[in-house]
Amino acid sequence: MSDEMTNALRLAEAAIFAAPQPLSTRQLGQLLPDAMEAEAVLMALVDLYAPRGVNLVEVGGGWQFRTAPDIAPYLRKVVEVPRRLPRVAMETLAIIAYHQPVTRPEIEEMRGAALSQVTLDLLLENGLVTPKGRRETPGRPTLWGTTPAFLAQFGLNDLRELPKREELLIDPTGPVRAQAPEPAPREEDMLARGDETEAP
Amino acid sequence: MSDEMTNALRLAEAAIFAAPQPLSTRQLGQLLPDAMEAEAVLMALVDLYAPRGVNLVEVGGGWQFRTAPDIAPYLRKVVEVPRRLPRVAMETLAIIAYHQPVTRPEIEEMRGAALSQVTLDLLLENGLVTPKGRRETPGRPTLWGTTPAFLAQFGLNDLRELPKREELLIDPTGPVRAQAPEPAPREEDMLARGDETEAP
Amino acid sequence: MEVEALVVHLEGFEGPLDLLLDLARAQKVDLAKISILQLVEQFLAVIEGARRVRLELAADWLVMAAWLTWLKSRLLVPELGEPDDAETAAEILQARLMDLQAMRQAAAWLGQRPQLGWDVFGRGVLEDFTETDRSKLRLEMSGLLSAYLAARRRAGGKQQYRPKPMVYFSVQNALERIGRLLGSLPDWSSLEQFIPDNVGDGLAKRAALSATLVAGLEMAKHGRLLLRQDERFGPILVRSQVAELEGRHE
Repeated sequence: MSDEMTNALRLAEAAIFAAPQPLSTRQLGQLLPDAMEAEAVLMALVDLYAPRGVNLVEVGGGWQFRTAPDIAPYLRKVVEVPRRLPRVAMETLAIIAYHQPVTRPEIEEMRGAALSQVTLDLLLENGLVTPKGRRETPGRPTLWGTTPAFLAQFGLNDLRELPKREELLIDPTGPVRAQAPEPAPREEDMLARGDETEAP
Repeated sequence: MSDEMTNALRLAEAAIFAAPQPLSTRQLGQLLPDAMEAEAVLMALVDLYAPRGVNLVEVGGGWQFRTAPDIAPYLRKVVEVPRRLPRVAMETLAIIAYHQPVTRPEIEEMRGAALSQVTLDLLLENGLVTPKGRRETPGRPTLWGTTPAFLAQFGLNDLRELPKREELLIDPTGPVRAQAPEPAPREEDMLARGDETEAP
Repeated sequence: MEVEALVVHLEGFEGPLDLLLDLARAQKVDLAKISILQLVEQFLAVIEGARRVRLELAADWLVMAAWLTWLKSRLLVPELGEPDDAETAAEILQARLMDLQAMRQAAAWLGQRPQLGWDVFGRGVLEDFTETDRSKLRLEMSGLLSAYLAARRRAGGKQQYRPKPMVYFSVQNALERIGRLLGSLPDWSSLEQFIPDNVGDGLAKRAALSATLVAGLEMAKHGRLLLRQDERFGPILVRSQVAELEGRHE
């Protein structure tokens, strides 16, 4: 490896380590000497850290170091872990993520049940949702949307990384496979993922 | 390197990375498989990270990752947090802007409060106001006016770009008129009305 | 015992739509192909079972049950109403179930991702390389203008206009005065005579006149005096009721 690359890697890893938020490729580019391409440095860094206990991942529109997922059980002894979000909160969060900006009555209509203050508070406390102005209709209801912390929390780079609604509708419990009009490869992916997660 | 050592290093680096406080050798020892000596793992990790942009260092009775000292200067970032002028200074500045050239007693009269030297000094230090000669009256009081820096601060090309006083909904004569002791015309009005309606 | 279990079961659901979705999924077919009729019957059976044990079922469950009963009747006997109605309603129900199903899948998808703070961890300690530069000023036009307004208003506010309190001859005063003077007037006398001389002119005088008139009317109502006006806009005359009675006796 060239000295230039070694230095660029050192600088990049230090910058990403030190940044309180994910560091974007552009921000990194500004730190690096002109000749170095941020993209190439990042790819090298990802490879370098892939086998290690700390990995470099792309989240929330930037790059951040995260502990390797397989180590989590051991780390929970050292790091305090908050309680997982209950199902109601996860469903509400999904509705907000997919339908934002969305009002509380709209969320309630989609879930067919009232949204408790506890649930909303929980999402707010975790910084996952935030008010996004008001709808200019009578009563001017508050509109809700997800935050950058939501992306960071779930390791998403972008809201577009959420699976499409059509992909979600494929019900792994039903004989849908043959009927779905989706292009085959993606469907297979989704089904595979769906099968893993669908724990009734 | 043995698989066992590789895993111990992964676990140790993840734990030190994620821990909110420096991780002590003893804490690390509790995380590692019995056979592994924490001391040895730490030394290996120190060596591993020594040439990198992030180093493992012993601080406050434990171990922590820190940005390599030679890289820190590149990461230093200056954040400008502009000050705001105190309310009193803002009011004084506004009065000077609208009424220049104006004497200190006039400012005090318009604000309805004494003007402290501290406030005037603050405006002078920031180059927002400047003396503009003296008024040729007894005592020859200094006249104050705004500077080009004042215009630049507010993005004005010209003092005439300030909104007109009349547009600001101040009625400068308002309080004075209200001060008049006898609302005579109004009383006449009432009497006239009384005449029409009062039919004994 | 079995019915008790059913109630507990019902409370495990997040509202009627949640139960409906669960029932629909139990049909083991694509949500788009479920039998709405079968679904409705199952739902109503569950609600009926729950009601047998406990009447106080939450309102939204009963509203849903009522709506589904209507839907069932239309689906069974479409010629009763406009068949389109029932079809549309069934489609809406289906669409809502599919929406909820999609969102549930989305929640599951999110839930299985490694979550920050649970499954993966960020750096526990942050180094701060930022330095704060407070040498610059932040000034905004809005601040300048509001400061100007505040200063001018305050200066103006120090010379606030306060009207002189006006003390008028009140009805209470008039009642007292008429009561006191009435005995000394044996015959009809003008009401205006009861107005004190010192009330002043203009508004005060008129206020006193009104107060005296009101007091006079009040006292006449209680039978303490008589009022008389011989012609329109003529003077109002007063006489004590006692004087009147005595006059009659004479």
